[in-house]
Amino acid sequence: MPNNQTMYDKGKVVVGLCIFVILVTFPVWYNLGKAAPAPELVLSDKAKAAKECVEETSYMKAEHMQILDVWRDTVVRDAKRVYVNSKGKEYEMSLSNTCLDCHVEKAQFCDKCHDYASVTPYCWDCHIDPKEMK
Amino acid sequence: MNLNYLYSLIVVIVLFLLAYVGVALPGGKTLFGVIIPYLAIITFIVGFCLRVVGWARLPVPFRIPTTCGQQKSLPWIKSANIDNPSTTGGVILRMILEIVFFRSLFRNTKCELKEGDKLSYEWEKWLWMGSLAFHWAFFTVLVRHMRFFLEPVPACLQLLDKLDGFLQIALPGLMLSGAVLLAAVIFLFLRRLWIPHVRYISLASDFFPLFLIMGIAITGILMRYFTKVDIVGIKEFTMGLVTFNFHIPEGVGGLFYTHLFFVSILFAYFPFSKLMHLGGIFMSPTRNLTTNSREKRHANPWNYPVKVHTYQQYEDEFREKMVEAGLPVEKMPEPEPPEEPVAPEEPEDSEEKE
Amino acid sequence: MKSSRRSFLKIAGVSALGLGAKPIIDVFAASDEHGAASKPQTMKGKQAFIAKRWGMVIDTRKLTSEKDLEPMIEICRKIHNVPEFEEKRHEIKWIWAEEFKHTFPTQEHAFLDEKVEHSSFLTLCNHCEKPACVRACPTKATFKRQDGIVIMDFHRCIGCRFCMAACPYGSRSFNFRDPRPFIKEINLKFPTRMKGVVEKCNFCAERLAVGQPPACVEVSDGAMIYGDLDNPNSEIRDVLRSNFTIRRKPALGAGPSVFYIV
Amino acid sequence: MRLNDLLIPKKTAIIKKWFALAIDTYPADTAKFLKSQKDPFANPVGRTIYRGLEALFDELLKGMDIENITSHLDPIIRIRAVQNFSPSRAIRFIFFLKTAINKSLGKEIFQEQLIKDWQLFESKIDELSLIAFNLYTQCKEKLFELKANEIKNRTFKAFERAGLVSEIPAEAPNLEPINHITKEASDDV
Amino acid sequence: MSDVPTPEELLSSIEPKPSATGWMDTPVEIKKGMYCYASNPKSVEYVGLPYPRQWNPKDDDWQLPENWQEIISKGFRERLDRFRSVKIFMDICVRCGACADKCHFFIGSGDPKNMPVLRAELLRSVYRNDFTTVGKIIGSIGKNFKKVIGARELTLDVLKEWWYYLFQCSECRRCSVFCPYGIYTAEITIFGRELLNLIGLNIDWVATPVSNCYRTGNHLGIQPHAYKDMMDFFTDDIEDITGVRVDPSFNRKGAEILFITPSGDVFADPGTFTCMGYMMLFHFLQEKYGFDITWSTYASEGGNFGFFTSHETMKRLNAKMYAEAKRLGVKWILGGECGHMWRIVHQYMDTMNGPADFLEEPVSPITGTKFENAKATKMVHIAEFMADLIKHDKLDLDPSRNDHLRVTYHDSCNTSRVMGLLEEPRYVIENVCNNFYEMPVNCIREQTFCCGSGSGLNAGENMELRMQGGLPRANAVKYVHEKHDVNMLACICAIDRAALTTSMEYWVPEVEVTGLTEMVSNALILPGERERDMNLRSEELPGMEGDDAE
Repeated sequence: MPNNQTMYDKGKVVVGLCIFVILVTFPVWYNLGKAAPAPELVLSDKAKAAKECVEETSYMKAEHMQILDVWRDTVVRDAKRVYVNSKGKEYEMSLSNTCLDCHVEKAQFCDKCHDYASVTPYCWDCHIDPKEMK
Repeated sequence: MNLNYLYSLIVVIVLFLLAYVGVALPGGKTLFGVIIPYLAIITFIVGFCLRVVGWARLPVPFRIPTTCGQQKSLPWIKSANIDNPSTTGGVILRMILEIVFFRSLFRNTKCELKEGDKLSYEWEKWLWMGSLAFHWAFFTVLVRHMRFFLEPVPACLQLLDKLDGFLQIALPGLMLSGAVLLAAVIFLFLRRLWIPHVRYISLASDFFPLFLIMGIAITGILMRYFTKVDIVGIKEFTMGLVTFNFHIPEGVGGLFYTHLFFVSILFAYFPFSKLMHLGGIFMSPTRNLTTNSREKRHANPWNYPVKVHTYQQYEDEFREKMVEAGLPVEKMPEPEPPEEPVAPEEPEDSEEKE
Repeated sequence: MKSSRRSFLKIAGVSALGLGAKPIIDVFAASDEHGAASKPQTMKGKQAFIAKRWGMVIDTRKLTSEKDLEPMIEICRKIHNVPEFEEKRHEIKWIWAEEFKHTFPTQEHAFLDEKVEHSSFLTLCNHCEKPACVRACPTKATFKRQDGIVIMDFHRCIGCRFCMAACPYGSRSFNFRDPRPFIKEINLKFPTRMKGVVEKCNFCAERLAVGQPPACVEVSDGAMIYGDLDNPNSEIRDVLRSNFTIRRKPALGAGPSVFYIV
Repeated sequence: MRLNDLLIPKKTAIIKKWFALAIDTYPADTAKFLKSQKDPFANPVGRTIYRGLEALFDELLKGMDIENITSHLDPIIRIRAVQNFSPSRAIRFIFFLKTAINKSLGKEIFQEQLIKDWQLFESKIDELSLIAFNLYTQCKEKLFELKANEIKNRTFKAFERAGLVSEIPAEAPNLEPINHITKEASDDV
Repeated sequence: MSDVPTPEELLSSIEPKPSATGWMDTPVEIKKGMYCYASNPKSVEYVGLPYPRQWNPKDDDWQLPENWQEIISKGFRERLDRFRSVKIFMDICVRCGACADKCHFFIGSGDPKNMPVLRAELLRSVYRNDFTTVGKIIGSIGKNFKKVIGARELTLDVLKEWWYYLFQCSECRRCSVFCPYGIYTAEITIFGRELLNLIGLNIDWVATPVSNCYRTGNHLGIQPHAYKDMMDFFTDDIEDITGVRVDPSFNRKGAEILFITPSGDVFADPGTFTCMGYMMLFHFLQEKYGFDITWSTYASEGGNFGFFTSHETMKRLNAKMYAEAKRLGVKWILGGECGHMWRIVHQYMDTMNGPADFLEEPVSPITGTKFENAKATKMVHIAEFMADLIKHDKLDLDPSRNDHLRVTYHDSCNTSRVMGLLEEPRYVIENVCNNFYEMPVNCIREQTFCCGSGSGLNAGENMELRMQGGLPRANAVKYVHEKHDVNMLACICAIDRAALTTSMEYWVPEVEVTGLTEMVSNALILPGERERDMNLRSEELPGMEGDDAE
């Protein structure tokens, strides 16, 4: 009768399972000893002073890409360049000229979260971060 | 009519409500966000290993691989090294093709008689394509989610994201894998429903994982493209899970917890179900053994002696007849003692009849 | 919780309508519950120049030498971040100098005035009435605006170059290389393009929007006139009335909006 | 207006219907497979029946060549004879042609001037069923024959050839003895 | 009109329409012509298998031992602990349905329970109920939930269903080729039959050959002298046909090679002609090259019906082969044309009854070819052996003698899907005849269809079942018969030769069945033979009969 303690093909099975466990628990080892808190945004003075972006902060957090997307479509396709927000305030719809005017530090503002969440928007393939150009 | 899918659908809906309502209760977020995921992943890892070890403890008494091509025999006959692997290398290749590309399903062909009797072969590809799309998409989605669990995010994951989102349509950029996953899982479900003989063999436990994965895909897609969630908050939360530094994010809704709960259920359910085919395919004795059974002895650990009819017994029974027929024997029959005329009588009888 | 549940119901509705629907705009358009008093709106700037059909007249009599063309080309290059490549085949052209025989191939003949034959002409996108490039574009990255400007949405361009094949004037260029390192001085207010994208003259749409004439017109010292072709009282219509003008390859029927006084 | 003029344009529809009805005599979960799988080697039952019905319908339109009918009917009956149907169920599919025609043509065939044609056609179908009945019986007989002969063929025949089963020879044993029991016996004599 | 029942309704009054219920709710109906007779108690008793008794599958009472459930349950557990294959195949099937339409019994019968996946589910459902945690938990909650997870108790009805359908599987493993996990339904069938064997539920066509083989060495129970007689008769026949007298030797000690073939070749037409073929081939080789081979009456059965009832019985029967080789002191063993004999030789023999260290690595004494692929088992297939001879041009062949044959080749399930012996027989056929036509590609090689009668199912009483199972194969033969006028079906399996003969007689009567070696020997020019005007079947050779007149 087969012995319940024996394991056949032990080497292969153990190696296979080790690989499996390491893969599954990989994040634990990878991050071992590192705390990874969410990045803290540094707001420029101008931004701080403005208190609020073109829309509410919570909305901007989730939907800024949507706004930018709508902006670019409206600007390019409809030739409309002015955004009137829900409170009736007007803004020029421009990433370079409006957003970056306040959030002067792309690295401090955009990249921090994007890097953290591993999002790589391709805005900067064409649009220019003034800081970067210096 | 096979209604098994209804049972599974109901279970998944109940699970959904459970999580969706549950997180609103006090302590719900900790329960669904921390405790259940931990329990699930522990169940998954421990359960998976136990199952595999359980299989490994069982002997493979015989070498019974299925041969799907020419054997290795005479040197001038080309052998099928992958479909009939006589070497370990061949077996590894066979397994890779099987695991990564589902070679056996790929083999499906059907032929049709066209215009009278012209034979044409068609490759029956739907099941193969559907399952391949499903598994690869699921795998990609899983790997992509590593961005929530790794900090800094390795470059290879960013590359994968880029490849996956190469269409650059919609915003946030459409990830192909997610769409393919949902499409494939729906295909696999409809297939079970529509093809009568597949419906006939389908159990509730075949539908359950499909619905669950459908739920995971749908909640994920909703979160990414529609309701939007605070990704940074979620990453902080998931990073907390892997660094044991818990952090319940603010303002993350029930949808996220439902997603997480579904995934937890899937992980926890995994080791107890047919999903173990993930581990089992590596262990399948008809695929992972070399076919050189005649060349190399395979040992059976429980091989035990059995009663056999020995040549001695055989000769003892038939000796006279063998001698008579001129067949060689080990021991010539002893001259018949006169008081036992039974045996020689028979031939005499027959002679008399003649 | 409350708001997320509400948004979930909304989402459920949206997804029931079909995941393929233009979800982004829809969500945006319906985003009233985000604590907003009224729906956000978009509009044209108050100073924006508006026309029904923008057009341009180039008075070649005033642009006699190659040197005369340079300011226009240079200013365009500068404000639009047009790169300069050494290799001819990589060249990006928005507004450029062209020989007579290439500018007006149908007008060419053996007895042409030598002066004309060897002088250069200012060429740019014709912002055609019936632009072939727009029809060729599979993603609608190139389109004709309501004001007649044929413009590109660089975000959408997939680099298939069908438009280049379609354009009879060679007004379009493809970025075979990343253009950024080849831009002498970057204008921060205007985006660059990326590798794999087609580009061309946009009639200075970004300037018109803020009430400025196209840059080339501004520096042309009166050699270039622009205006609304649809408005009979406009300056450009005056000029067209009082001068004999020709257009490039009129027989093709594309209907260029750029006219030349020869 | 002849019946054939009505039947010919509807041929495909009638055959499809007929085929569907015939196949529905199989378990529901199998029927779909038999109907949809077009590979004649992966689905000999479905394909054979379909091709057979097609050919039979053509024959009925033409006339009644018994030989042709038999040759087209035989493959179908041969299959159904081994498939554990009761004889009635095995053959009943023939009559489904009436249903199929009714369903495809509806009232049109009850036109007065067609009644004769239709009666004739119906009797052709009846004829067909009788041929099927013959074939079915032949197949069953064949099966029994196979059963009975198999043992004989595979063993007794060989033994018989070897003379190991002694049957009284029909001819006088003037041939050379071919097995050694008789050989020995003849030696003794 | 509407009151008149439709023909379909009328029909269902004679016989109800097949039910549309789920498989668990469809009770088994044991139909005549689909099952084999229960085993003769004497046969069961002779080999010491459990619970010999007279019983009838048609009866309600199968005379089971009182604690049969316990026996099966224990047996199940034991086997789950012994065979990783069984456990894994119980656990990982995802019911994708890829196997469903690959089974010749499903294709031919249309019975959904003949889908391989469902055949396995018959056992799996009980496995889930009795041997998995989930099944036990769900089962304790309520009976109704069981069905949802596909679990059920082992009741008498379930047992009958097992018996009925496990003996409707010919263990051909065509399904296993298409299964993404290689689930081997044959293994499950073998396992299930072992369980049935534990409570004496054997079929006679397995049990009686087993006891016959055990006692006399062949499945018909022919005693050694009669065996010799048969061979003597063949010798005479060969002399009649060729004018050459061959002289096979039996049980001869000191011979170089032992030859073992299925006893069907010695006793059953048309295998007998293949047997004559072997004798002529060996005679030819002996005359020309001094080939030294012996037959054995003790190990006179290559086929092994034990395999169709349990691993243990298989081992007991198989043991004779090595034992005889050892006793006679031969160097290696040559094996004849047989299917499951080769499955056992290839996959089981060395493991069960080896190591055969008393034998030498097989080397062809004529060509010097080392059969490296048979290094451990020391047994060579005759097709490999002949292919090697032909390749080295050692046989004098006149393929034109087979010109009246238009041949197609049936790959036997076992040699193709267990060994991968695909090219050797084709090479041989192409060298001994001039008209060879393949059947369509999804019916040959590893995708070959079973004859429909393998694994002990070639009894007479289940003729309908056999014809159903044989339909897919016959259908492909019919295709080449109609297209290429094929009139001969070659194969290398004794069960094929017997079963396909019957199957052809029913489905494609114009096609006959032959063994490979029969064709070889028909083409083989023996030293000193007279002009041949007959083939081994004593049929006149077309085109050769005129020779006499000249």
